[in-house]
Amino acid sequence: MRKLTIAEALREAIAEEMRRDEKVFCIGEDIGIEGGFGGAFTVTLGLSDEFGHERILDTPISELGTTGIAVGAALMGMRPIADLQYGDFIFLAMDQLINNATKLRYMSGGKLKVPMVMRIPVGASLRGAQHAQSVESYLVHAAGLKVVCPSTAYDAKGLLKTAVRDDNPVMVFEHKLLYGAKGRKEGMDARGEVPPEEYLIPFGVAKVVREGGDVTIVATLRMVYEAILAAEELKRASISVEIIDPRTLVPFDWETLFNSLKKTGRLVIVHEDNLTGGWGAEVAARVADEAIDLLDAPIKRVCSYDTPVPFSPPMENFWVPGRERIVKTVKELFSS
Amino acid sequence: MRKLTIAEALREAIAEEMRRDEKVFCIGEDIGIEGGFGGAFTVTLGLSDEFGHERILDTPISELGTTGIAVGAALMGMRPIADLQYGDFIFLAMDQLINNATKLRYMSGGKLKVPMVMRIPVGASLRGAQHAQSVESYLVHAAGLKVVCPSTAYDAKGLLKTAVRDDNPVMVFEHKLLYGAKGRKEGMDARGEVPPEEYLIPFGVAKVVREGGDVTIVATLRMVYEAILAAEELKRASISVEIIDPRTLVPFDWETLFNSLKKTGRLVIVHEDNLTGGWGAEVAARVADEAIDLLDAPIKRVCSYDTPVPFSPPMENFWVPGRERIVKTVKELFSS
Amino acid sequence: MIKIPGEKLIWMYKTMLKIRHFEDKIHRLFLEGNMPGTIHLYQGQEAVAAGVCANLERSDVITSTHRPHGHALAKGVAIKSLMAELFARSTGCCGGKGGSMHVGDPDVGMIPAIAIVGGGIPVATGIALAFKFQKSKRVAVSFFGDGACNEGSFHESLNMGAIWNLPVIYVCENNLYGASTSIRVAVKIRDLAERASSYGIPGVVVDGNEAISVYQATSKAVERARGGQGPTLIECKTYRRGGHSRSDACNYRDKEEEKMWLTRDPVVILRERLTKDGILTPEDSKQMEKEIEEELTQAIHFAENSPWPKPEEALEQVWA
Amino acid sequence: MIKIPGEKLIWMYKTMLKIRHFEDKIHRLFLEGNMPGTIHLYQGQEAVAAGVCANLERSDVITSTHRPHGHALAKGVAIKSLMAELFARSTGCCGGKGGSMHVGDPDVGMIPAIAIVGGGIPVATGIALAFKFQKSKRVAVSFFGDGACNEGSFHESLNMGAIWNLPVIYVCENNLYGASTSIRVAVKIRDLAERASSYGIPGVVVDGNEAISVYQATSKAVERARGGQGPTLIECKTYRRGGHSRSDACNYRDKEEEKMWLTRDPVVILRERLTKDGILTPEDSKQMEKEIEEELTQAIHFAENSPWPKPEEALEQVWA
Ligand SMILES: Cc1ncc(C[n+]2csc(CCOP(=O)(O)OP(=O)(O)O)c2C)c(N)n1
Ligand SMILES: Cc1ncc(C[n+]2csc(CCOP(=O)(O)OP(=O)(O)O)c2C)c(N)n1
Ligand SMILES: [Mg+2]
Ligand SMILES: [Mg+2]
Repeated sequence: MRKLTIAEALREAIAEEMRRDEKVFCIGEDIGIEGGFGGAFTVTLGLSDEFGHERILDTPISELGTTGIAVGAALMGMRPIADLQYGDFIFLAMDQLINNATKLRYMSGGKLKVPMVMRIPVGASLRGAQHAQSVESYLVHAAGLKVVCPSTAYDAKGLLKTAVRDDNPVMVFEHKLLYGAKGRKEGMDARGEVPPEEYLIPFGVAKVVREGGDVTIVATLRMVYEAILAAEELKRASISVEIIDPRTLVPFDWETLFNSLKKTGRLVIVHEDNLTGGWGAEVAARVADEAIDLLDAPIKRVCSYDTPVPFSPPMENFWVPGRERIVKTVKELFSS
Repeated sequence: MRKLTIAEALREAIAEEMRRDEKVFCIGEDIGIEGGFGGAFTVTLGLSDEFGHERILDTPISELGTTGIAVGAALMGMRPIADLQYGDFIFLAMDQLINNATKLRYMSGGKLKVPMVMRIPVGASLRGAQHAQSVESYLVHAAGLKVVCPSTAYDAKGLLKTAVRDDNPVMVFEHKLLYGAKGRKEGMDARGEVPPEEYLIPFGVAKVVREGGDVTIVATLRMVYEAILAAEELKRASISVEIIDPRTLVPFDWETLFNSLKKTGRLVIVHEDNLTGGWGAEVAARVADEAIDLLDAPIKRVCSYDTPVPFSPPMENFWVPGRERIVKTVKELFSS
Repeated sequence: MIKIPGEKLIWMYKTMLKIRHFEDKIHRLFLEGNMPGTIHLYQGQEAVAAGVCANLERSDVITSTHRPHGHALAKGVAIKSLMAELFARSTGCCGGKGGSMHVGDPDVGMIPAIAIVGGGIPVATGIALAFKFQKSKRVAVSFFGDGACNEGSFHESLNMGAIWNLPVIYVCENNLYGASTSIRVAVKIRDLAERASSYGIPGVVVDGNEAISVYQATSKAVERARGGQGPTLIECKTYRRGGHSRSDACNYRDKEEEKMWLTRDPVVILRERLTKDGILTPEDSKQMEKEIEEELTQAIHFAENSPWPKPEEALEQVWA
Repeated sequence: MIKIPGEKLIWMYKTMLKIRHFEDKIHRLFLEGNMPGTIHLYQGQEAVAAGVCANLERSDVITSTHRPHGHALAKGVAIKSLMAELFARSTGCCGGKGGSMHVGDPDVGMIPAIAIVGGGIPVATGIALAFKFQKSKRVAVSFFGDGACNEGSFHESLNMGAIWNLPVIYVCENNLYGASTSIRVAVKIRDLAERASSYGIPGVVVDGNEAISVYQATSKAVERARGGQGPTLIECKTYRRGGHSRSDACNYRDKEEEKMWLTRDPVVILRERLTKDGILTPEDSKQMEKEIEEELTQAIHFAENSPWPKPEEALEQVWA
């Protein structure tokens, strides 16, 4: 079957949805300029050729305003896909997301809806403290947003299409190092098979990336690949790892997780967002509430440290959770 | 000893610090206008008489700008105390807090510091969805901020003074229903004894509000009072409750919590911020990692629901975690 | 100058009267403890809501602020459902979920009011973008205060409304104060409408206590908007007759200034004008007031006898 | 017109030359894979950094953007420590924590560059507020691009700078594009300096490729600022000689426009002017270039031979 990068898969999802429904449009900085980049990561490259500049709408640099504009357009039945360029800029747009997008339906007594998508690139990639943050956890906490984190081209396409059709605000997180072809980092070939036929992936259905019986690792985005590398290494130490990629953080597929824990009794959560108050805490807390009896060991989290993202490669490498920290953490669970 | 409301205690703390150090100043909307309100909750009322309008600096309605101005002034050695009027407006200011206040020291290789305080009123008080949110958890997740949540007049004064002297950005959360004299809600007399002599309260030292042996409740702000009411009721059911008010969420006093769990083996976390991804998840996750052996029961959280804050009293009352839900949750821990 | 049809003038007058009586009543009910929460009243600014909305169709859409009752009444939100919302009942226009600061009704073209200062301006701009996409002739109107003009959202929105020629009208109700803060200390310019030039759109200043002036300016702006010529910023100079919220005694306002403005009552100004022009008789006005009072009495009765929302309803209507 | 002392002119020229050579070198090193991350280069805009900073004291403070190398060199950040930062070494001006987008050095009056578009404008305003509090004569300067003028932070900051008469200078480097987006589609006005009128402060347009014009305008603005008369917005019309970042080929730029601007090289313009005025000889210039090249070689040597930060240093310098 043909292989696509995540960027290509997302582009295809957008194009298909725009063809299907004329209410769908894209809005963002540098997304459709002739001779430009197609967004910071080429996702919308070429789309204005087919859909024109009205539906691939380039904006000034005004994140708060454009987010509010997306909200307003969605209220009137449009289906905006807003491109945030870098997740770090979400802090400029949060008022419109949290005070309006999540609340206008509620405040209207259920009369309105806000069917908008925001695409949010995250992850450290040697760009320093303000173009590197993983910001999923803030939006997991903001009640009323759905949160999507695809780690493969197949998932990216199917989940983005579902996001566009969802009647609620949906935040789609995309990892910068996963967009392109392979080779940016060891073990991270996010290029994958994508069938030419249309398909959708429902929210709230986790994927068991790898089956195993000794320990469950929950990971998203780039961390799925680090977990796979760790699992290979742990296999050599005779530890069998089950890897779950929840794919959507809101809604979260608790059933798949709890079923896995029934087998393994051990849980390690891995995310690139920083430790304290990250979404891994929520996963741990739910398990410690609803499934604590399944546990044979403490719940571990392998996350980035509670610091800004450092620039220099040795520090960034250390900061981003990786195979070694995962291996070490898992092994500790078996040594005590 | 004389009794003060929290508003009075905070006002006294600000005045003392401003007298002590001329680098301290207040900045915010409606804080010092002649004939005005002294901020939305009277905390700065009258202070411009003593300190003048330059040091009690009224601003236009520009949260992002004023927060950035506070950051800039702090970089040059001033010690701004920014008043946010309502916690809900934090979403406009987050870029300056998270992208600048927490990072400029780091990015400067340790040369700079950002000694600013932000005072942030939170809590539902019948004002509807956009003047009611508890937003502590967002800032707990933002690495590089200290997070303070005083529940009594004594703590409010001592902690705010410490905040002003801290060389880092400190977020001080104040609950709207606790500012005034008693009577706004049953059991909530936040008026308390405050010695006239100067004192400071260090960060990271929890307060055991009530000792008990069967279950540990961790709660902040208004929830401390709900926990006390619940404890009274549970006492009648022969359940002895220990209540811990961490007072600062960052840094967090894990030792006091773990020591309590050694006695009780049971943990219930109560906060008004909504459940998913709230700071309670972090507390649960840490315990499930570092102290899981101390647990005799699942970790429970009693939090507001994952919805916007509803306006109508029956709904708001239901939404805010209160004595009944706490009692019910604790009892469940003993019935299984 | 557009000639305003008689029935429009009467509609404006009646709308202003309705707002005035509504707000006066609410104020009393609030002080008597019948209503939970807080309120921001609109007395003194009636000419703005009425003068603007007289130009709008039901299908046009407005955004509003923490001070939304007047906009709601002028845009046609049913008085009963408005009253019930303030009484926090399930029959309220937001089902009791919104309260005073969030009243609205999408069915008549009012988004629930957005109480974050400036927060409605981008939303209205987005609504206008949808209208442009949909090739409809509808327009969006954003009401906001002088205080909102210093928010980033104002700046970003007006610029985008301008560059895309969106059918949106930005109505700044400059009542000279943002809460206790005088606009004179919040900006260094005389007229907020001057800011339109930063975006390359027309900015006009009108006497916001003169319904007819507001109408005229809006009429032109609506024509521009419907004609695809883009947005207009209209600054209406006006004044709150009362406090910012609840029991504010306005001690921060200059007493001379207050006196001057209070004599310029927009309801009286329009009444005198219409009477002079022979469009309205004192009897007509009396009759209107009577009808309004009756409607209000009924609305209060309706609200007071409406059920409270069930606590668990708090969990509904989050997700579509 | 202020008469500019000869040594200032020479300083400006040398600074511009230094920036040009530095950026050209960096570009090559980057393409050869010697530097991690991304870069935004400053060639073409040298007259702005030099013309502005020639008016500043070491104790004055600037904020900068994602395109900060020129500002850093002009404000006096040591070339070695700048180079080492780009090489991500522990001897870099940010200890390797910042990288290209965050270079700075508080010791010479440069806050680490803020790469959030518009994010430095409020910070500079706050710095100026501190200076006012401290009754010092220092001034703050915020450099930002044309794109930043559409951010809410621009609007809110200029307004507050204005109302409090702060000693801050807002320098907009209008290089006609924000990334790939032409300012012509991002705003509907001709000059961004027009926006100053929204805040009641002076706005001036200068040829940003003419160091002398930039100097003159800044000189006046600094005088105003130090004299307590408040901020100025200076729009410098200029042009990037290269791409927005890394290997951008600028296919979105009109080739005619590009050609026109590329002939207007700010380094050449100043060189010719100074030569004509007899302040500089071709030999002087050659000598300067030689010195700069030597300094650069040394800086690269220094950087390449500097240690990498230890991984665990990532955990330090979060808390004061
Ligand atoms: C973003 C934000 N900041 C502050 C407030 C608190 N607040 C509510 S109304 C108000 C004054 C608004 O002034 P203006 O825009 O002139 O409207 P007016 O009250 O005069 O109608 C303030 C500061 C708010 N609701 N939202
Ligand atoms: C808030 C924010 N939005 C978007 C970006 C991504 N970005 C980086 S540079 C740039 C263009 C900036 O244009 P301008 O302000 O004109 O500066 P120039 O690059 O031309 O120097 C953009 C969109 C960013 N860094 N910050
Ligand atoms: Mg006002
Ligand atoms: Mg530019």
